[in-house]
Amino acid sequence: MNFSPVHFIAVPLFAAFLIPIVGRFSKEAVKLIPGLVLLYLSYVAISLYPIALQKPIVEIIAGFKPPFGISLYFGPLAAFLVTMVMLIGLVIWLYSYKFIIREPLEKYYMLFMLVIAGATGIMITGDIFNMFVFLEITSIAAYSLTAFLRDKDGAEAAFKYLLIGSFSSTFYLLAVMLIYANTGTLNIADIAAKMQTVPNQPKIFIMILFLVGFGIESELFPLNGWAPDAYSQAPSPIGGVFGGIVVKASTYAMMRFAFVLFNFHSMFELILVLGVITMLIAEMSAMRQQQIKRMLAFSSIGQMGLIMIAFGVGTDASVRAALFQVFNHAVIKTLLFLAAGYLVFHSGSKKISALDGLGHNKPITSFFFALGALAIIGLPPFSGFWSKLYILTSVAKGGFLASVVLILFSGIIEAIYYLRVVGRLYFKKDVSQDNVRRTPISGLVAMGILAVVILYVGLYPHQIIDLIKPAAHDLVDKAAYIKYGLLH
Amino acid sequence: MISIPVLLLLIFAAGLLAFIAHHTIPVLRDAIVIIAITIAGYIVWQLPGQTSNVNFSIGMFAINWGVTEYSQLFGLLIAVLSFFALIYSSAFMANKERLGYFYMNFMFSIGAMFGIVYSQDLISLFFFWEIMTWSSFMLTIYCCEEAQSVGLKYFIFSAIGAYSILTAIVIIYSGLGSLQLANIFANFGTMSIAAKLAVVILLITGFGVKSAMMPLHVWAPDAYKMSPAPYTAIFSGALSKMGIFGIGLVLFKLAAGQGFYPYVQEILAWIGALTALFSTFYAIFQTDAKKLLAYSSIGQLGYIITGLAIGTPLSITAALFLTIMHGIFKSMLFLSVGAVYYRTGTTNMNEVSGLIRKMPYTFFTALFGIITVAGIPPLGGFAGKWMLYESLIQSNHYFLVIVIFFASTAAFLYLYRFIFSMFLGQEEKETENVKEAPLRMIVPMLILAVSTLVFGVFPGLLLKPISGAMGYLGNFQHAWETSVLFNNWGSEIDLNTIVTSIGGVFIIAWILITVKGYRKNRYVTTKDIHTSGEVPTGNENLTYAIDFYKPFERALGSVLKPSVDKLYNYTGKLLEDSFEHLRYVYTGNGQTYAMYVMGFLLILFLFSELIFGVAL
Amino acid sequence: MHIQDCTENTCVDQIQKIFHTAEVEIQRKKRVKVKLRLDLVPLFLSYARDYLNFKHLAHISCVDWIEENEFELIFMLWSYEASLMIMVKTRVNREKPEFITLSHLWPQAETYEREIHEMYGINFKGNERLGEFILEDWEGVPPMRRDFDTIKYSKENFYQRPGREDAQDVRETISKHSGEEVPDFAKEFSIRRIEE
Amino acid sequence: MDINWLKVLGIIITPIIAFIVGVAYGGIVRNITARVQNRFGPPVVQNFWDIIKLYSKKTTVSHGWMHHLAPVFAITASVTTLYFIPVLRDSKLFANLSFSGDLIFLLYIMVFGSLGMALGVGQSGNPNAAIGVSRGLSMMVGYEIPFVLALVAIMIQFHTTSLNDLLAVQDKFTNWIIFQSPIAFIAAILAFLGMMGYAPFDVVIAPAEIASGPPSEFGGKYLGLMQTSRSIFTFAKLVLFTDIFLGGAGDFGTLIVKTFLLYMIPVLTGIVNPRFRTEQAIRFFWKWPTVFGVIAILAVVMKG
Amino acid sequence: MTYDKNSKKIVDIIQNFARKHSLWILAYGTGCGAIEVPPTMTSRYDGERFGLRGAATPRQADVLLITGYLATKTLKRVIRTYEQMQSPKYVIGFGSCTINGGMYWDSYNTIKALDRYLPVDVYINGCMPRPESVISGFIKLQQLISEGKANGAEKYQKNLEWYRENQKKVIHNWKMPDYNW
Repeated sequence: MNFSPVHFIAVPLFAAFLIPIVGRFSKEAVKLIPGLVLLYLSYVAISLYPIALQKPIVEIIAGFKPPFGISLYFGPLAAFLVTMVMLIGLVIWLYSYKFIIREPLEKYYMLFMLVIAGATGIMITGDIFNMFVFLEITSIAAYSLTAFLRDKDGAEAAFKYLLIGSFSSTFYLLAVMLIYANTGTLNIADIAAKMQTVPNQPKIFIMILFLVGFGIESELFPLNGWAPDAYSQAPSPIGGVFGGIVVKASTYAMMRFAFVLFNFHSMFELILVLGVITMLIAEMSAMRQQQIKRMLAFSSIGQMGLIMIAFGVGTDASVRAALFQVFNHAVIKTLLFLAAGYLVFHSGSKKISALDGLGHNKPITSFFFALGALAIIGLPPFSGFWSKLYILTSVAKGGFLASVVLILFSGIIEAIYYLRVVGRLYFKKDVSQDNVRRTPISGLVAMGILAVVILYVGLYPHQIIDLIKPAAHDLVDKAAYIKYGLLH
Repeated sequence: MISIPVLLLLIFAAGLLAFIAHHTIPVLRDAIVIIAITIAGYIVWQLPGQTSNVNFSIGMFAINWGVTEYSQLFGLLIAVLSFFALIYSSAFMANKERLGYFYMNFMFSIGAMFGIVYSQDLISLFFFWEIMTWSSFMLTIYCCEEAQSVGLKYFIFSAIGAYSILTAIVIIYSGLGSLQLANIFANFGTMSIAAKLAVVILLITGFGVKSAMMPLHVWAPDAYKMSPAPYTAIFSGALSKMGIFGIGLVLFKLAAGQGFYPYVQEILAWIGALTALFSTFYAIFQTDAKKLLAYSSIGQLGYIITGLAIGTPLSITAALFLTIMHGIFKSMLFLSVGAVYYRTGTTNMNEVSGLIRKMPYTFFTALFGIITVAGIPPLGGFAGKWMLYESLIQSNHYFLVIVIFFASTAAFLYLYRFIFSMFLGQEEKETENVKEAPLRMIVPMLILAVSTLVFGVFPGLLLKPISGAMGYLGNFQHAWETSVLFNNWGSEIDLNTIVTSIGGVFIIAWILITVKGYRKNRYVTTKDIHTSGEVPTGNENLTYAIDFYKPFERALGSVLKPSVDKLYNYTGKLLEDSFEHLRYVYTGNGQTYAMYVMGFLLILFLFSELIFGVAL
Repeated sequence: MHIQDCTENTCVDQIQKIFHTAEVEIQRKKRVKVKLRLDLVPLFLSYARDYLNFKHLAHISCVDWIEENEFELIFMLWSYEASLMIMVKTRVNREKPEFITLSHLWPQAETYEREIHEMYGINFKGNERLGEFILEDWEGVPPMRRDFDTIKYSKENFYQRPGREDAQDVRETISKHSGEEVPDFAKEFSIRRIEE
Repeated sequence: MDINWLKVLGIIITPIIAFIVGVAYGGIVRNITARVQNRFGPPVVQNFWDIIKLYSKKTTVSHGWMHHLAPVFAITASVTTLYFIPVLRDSKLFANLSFSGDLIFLLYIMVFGSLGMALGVGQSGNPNAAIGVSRGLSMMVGYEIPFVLALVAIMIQFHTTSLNDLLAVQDKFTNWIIFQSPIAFIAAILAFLGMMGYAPFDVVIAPAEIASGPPSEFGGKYLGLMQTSRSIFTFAKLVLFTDIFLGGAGDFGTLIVKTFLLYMIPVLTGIVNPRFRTEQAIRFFWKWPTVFGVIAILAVVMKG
Repeated sequence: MTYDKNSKKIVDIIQNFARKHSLWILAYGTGCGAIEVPPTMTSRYDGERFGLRGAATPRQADVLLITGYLATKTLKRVIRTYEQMQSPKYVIGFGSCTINGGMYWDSYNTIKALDRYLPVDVYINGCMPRPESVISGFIKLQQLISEGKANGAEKYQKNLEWYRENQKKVIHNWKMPDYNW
């Protein structure tokens, strides 16, 4: 069978379109369709992966060859990220299957499909304007998902998200306009080739716009004001969607542009500094949070800071480490959000103090949360350990010893607040009265898959490293990107 | 071929199996762990016969496991102590809950310790180090709700330690590009002086946390107190030795021969001595037996660190000898406290007294334990102490030897208090029905107790592997015979003669005092004492246990007032409060956030020349 | 209203001004005697302590007036400033001897009260430590009451070594030996003894 | 295996001699005390009668096996200490086991008895006894410091830890260590005051407050054995000090003279002094004696 | 003159000689006699010449010195103390109060004849006896010991029932451990 990267965009878009219609007839079908779609796409991703590893697949839409038409670029990096997105998506769908019981179901799944479509679109598109479209799709779907619970807080959070997000879109669009004005093309590879000729001043201008635009989405301080609210007010699986998919997509975009279009030394340094600041402030803020999901949100921001540091070092090894951390963070944070979702559900409150003793009552869910916590702190034998180790070694090799110390310092803070929660789960008297409701099997299976991935990667990190190596190379190697992107 | 991977796999699998077994077939649980540790003991025993290392790579790091004589010494200690502790815990933990959790973490930490000692590269060492940290953390918080904050403190300090090690590792990696121990040891000198110093300091800090070196010790007393007794034995007996293991490697394999080595030695020796001194002082005024022993443990580790830091062959022999002995006697003591806890439900020394008649074997173990700790001949502690003093004096550390001796003498105080308050004194009404601990707890304790006597008479049994380990550390050699020890000035002590004469006189006196007037001895209760004619009633306890060393406390005056612990707590609180202020950067107001975005944009534009080198 | 340097007279005036029923009398220099109704005593004592500056409770004692079927309680207060002692006397019914404790005013009162309770059987309400004090395992009439016959008790309980019959009253024996004259009031006492 | 009969003989008679001398010293001390207090005092052999009487008590009260063993510990420590001290210099008979141990060993074996005693005392359950032990152990920490300082000073000065070597160094009158390092001797002799337990450092057994402290539950043969051990131990300590500082003794006459003179220092101090409280005693030891000890070490180090 | 029939005579003589010359006193300081003991022991009269010496606890003591009247409450403690002593042990009664009650003949809480309750080996009369007579009392006791007649402890043990009966008559609330030599 002949698959094409187009499926990644087309199928979920189509599904999103289909879901409201099917919803008229059958609620079960609405629940099933996203699963089928994601399964299919996972299959596609896995079967395309070996091909992409050999040579990036460039798919041309509507018959115009690049740089004139819209093209999709499915290289090793895209393959890696898309596979990851599909995995996360699948797990979240499985989890949502029983978790999301509030109407309108079809809207939830429609928006979910849109996020998947948008995020994968960002990751595989080769066209800068096309990326804007996908960015908008993702963002708008994300706004709506934030407000899905339709309560006051959700609406407020969604509004904030919308407000800040619109800045992002505006700046991005501005940057696209400037690029087009300066280079006359919208194909990324083509731009990359022509960017040499652009004078420094507009180049910097564009770069700043990009940085701010994507910085907002990838939660860089001080652009990440939207994140804590959005994470904590959206339904729990959506927290996973944000942390594992949306943010990762814009991080990808930012990094792609940084490496392919600009490649300024000073830009990487700026990213590194911003990453350090983001990480520190987020971890410190997480320390005394009262709500578990808000705490996770800050932790998520902190992790993004860590990833940014690794990207900011800009060496091959550090990019590898960053991608590893991207993967680990997506998996672990999703697991944490999913587990937290049921913990909040069972305790009936978003407060951390309400979680006392839940470990006795809901042992498996709590266990998954604890596992996720240990993994994200970076303890062996979980996956988080290796990526943190890689980041540290690569950062140190890059010569940023101060950053190493700061990363470790924030690691200690992280350990403290996670262990406090875990301690509450297991070592306090059980206060909850919830003995009837159980975590459904689908939720447990979803978390179980992630836990197994964490453990597996923790014990056999080299397998994932083998995948990351070409992906990192794909990101760093500008010449190859131009070569393949322009179909030379 | 049975070798290290099998060993590790066996232990970790046993941990998992025990966890599963606890939830399915609880009967198998104890059997699994004990069988596993027995087999592991055998594997460890025959490991030196295998010369080839295990090599493979994870990701971009090459992993290398192998046996050295140095690691074999620690490996055997771990195996033996774990074996006894697990047998003990099969009785001690019998009716506790969450045993799957307990045994899993127990086995994991044992496995991690094996991993540490057999690692020949820093990555796997750190990997196992972290596993050891969290599994021991899990057991620290196992008991109860109060253990929460204790566990957190332990974890924070462990994290600080682990991250110092990690920092050192990345510095080494960035400097040498290899993390194989052999490579590092060979090429360490080629790094820059600053990097070398940083690595040594960071590694010593990291390892020092686990070996409770002052001022990084504050986690230890509470953590030891909170963990269940069989694990406390391992915690203090074996786990803290991992720090010693690391410090030994750092000192003799990395720092030795560098320009700053003498300074490091001197500072570390003094840190060790002061650790010993102050922890002894703190131990004297504890009311909880486990905390007392914990401080004692810190002090003993201080001696060991001093011994290592001095770095003469005799002092290293002393340090390694004490390492093994400390593993044995501190496990014994913690196990005997555990036995008391098992029967009476408390470790508070003011609450129990007069257990000697109820629990004679436990008392016997504790007695041997304290005599060994005190370093009184003829038991094993003496040989170690003797070598330590001799080496200190003969390497011109006169004031160090005074400090160490001071600590060692003051140790009698807490040791006596420990055994007096729990086992001696008047019998309590509440402990009337207390029985001796079950056989499975007694036997390991007694075997360990007898072993102290054996090693006291024949220290050569231990000195053989130790001299092998010293050969690995740097070709140190010191002459010894099976029961004769020599110092550098030509003096010797003949332990065989010493023990014979002590034993002979003791037995003759014993026979004399027992045979004469045998029939006229009247055994009376502890209530029948001279109290100016007053008769104590049954529920009155006259044992003098509270504020036992008040005069000594008064004599010390304000020496003990300043507390590192308080300083840490204060710093921690200060930091957390400042974080609290910081988190209001996130005001929750959309307009503020928008302003942040615009402000950030503006800054980038305005200062673009500064940041990017191009003015806009 | 502190009286810093009150003399006997000003003190008497002061007391009489406030306690009209009190019989106040200057016994001798530095010594004032106050007779009071039982229910006024606590009030008076706290007044004396707080306003007249009699800070020190020197003693509490008791007299058995068996003929009047009453116990007399005597409180001795001392003022350091005035170096003056007040003796407060009051009567308690012998059938149901009860008074309230003064230990809230002076903690040392507790001890005196315990003793009086043990020796006379007066119950001080509010004193929690009443109970066995000096005597051990005492049963029966409190020994300091005049209706308790100590000779009889001694004879019944303690072995009397023979050979002391002649010397039960030392004075009499001495007078017999030396021909000393015994006064009448003393004779009366000793005769009563011998008759018994 | 051939048995060194000379050694066996030494091992048998040394404690006996020590016992006789020690007990006699005890009697003499009581006499001297009486003289100082303007009394006649008991006969010199009084302490023998006391010990015989204690042994001939018809009953003993034991609080348990640790209580039973306590005097055994004590006598083991004192006799063993004696064995490892060369009683006479260059005497094969009285060298005993002194070649198998050294000063550091002696420091530790001397504690053995105290610890054993303390354990037995503990089992009696008498609070007075426990208070005594608490005081005794605290005091021990006090006086061990100057003592060890002095010993370390001597050890580093003569590069040996063996008593026999120290004896060999002091081959003539002017080479006595008391003359070679007098400051160390001062420190050691001040510590010696505490060791002997005479006033002002007799708070441990303070009979008027804590009913003789540690031995308050011991009577009869237990007390007798303890007195025996105390006598032997006193002698052992005196010989030790003589060996270290006063050049040992070649014959018993010299030994008696030297030890007796040495013994008079704590005794005469004790007769005319009141009692220190525990913390005062500890502070005393940590003040001047320690300073002297440190000076002694510094002097040695300076000298090279 | 022997009271341990199994032992040999010569040993007995030595033992009695030692016992005689080593009398450790437990001075139970009741009544006014307590003040007579210090002069006996100190420079003026120097009791130590005779081997007298203070003992701190009953476990170590040989002689129990009752120095005056005994209230019933005190008697209980004295009996307890006596029973804690280890035989051979001796009791010396001091002053007329212990003999016949003395000036406390009509007291409601003072016993009048000590030997009804404890086996007294030697009485020293006087109110109070001066140190000279105290010393003469001790010399008498030494005589008795060397003759083997100071066997109060044996008497007590043999006639324990009679003593107990008397003791219980004055001490109503008898809550004491059994006699254990």
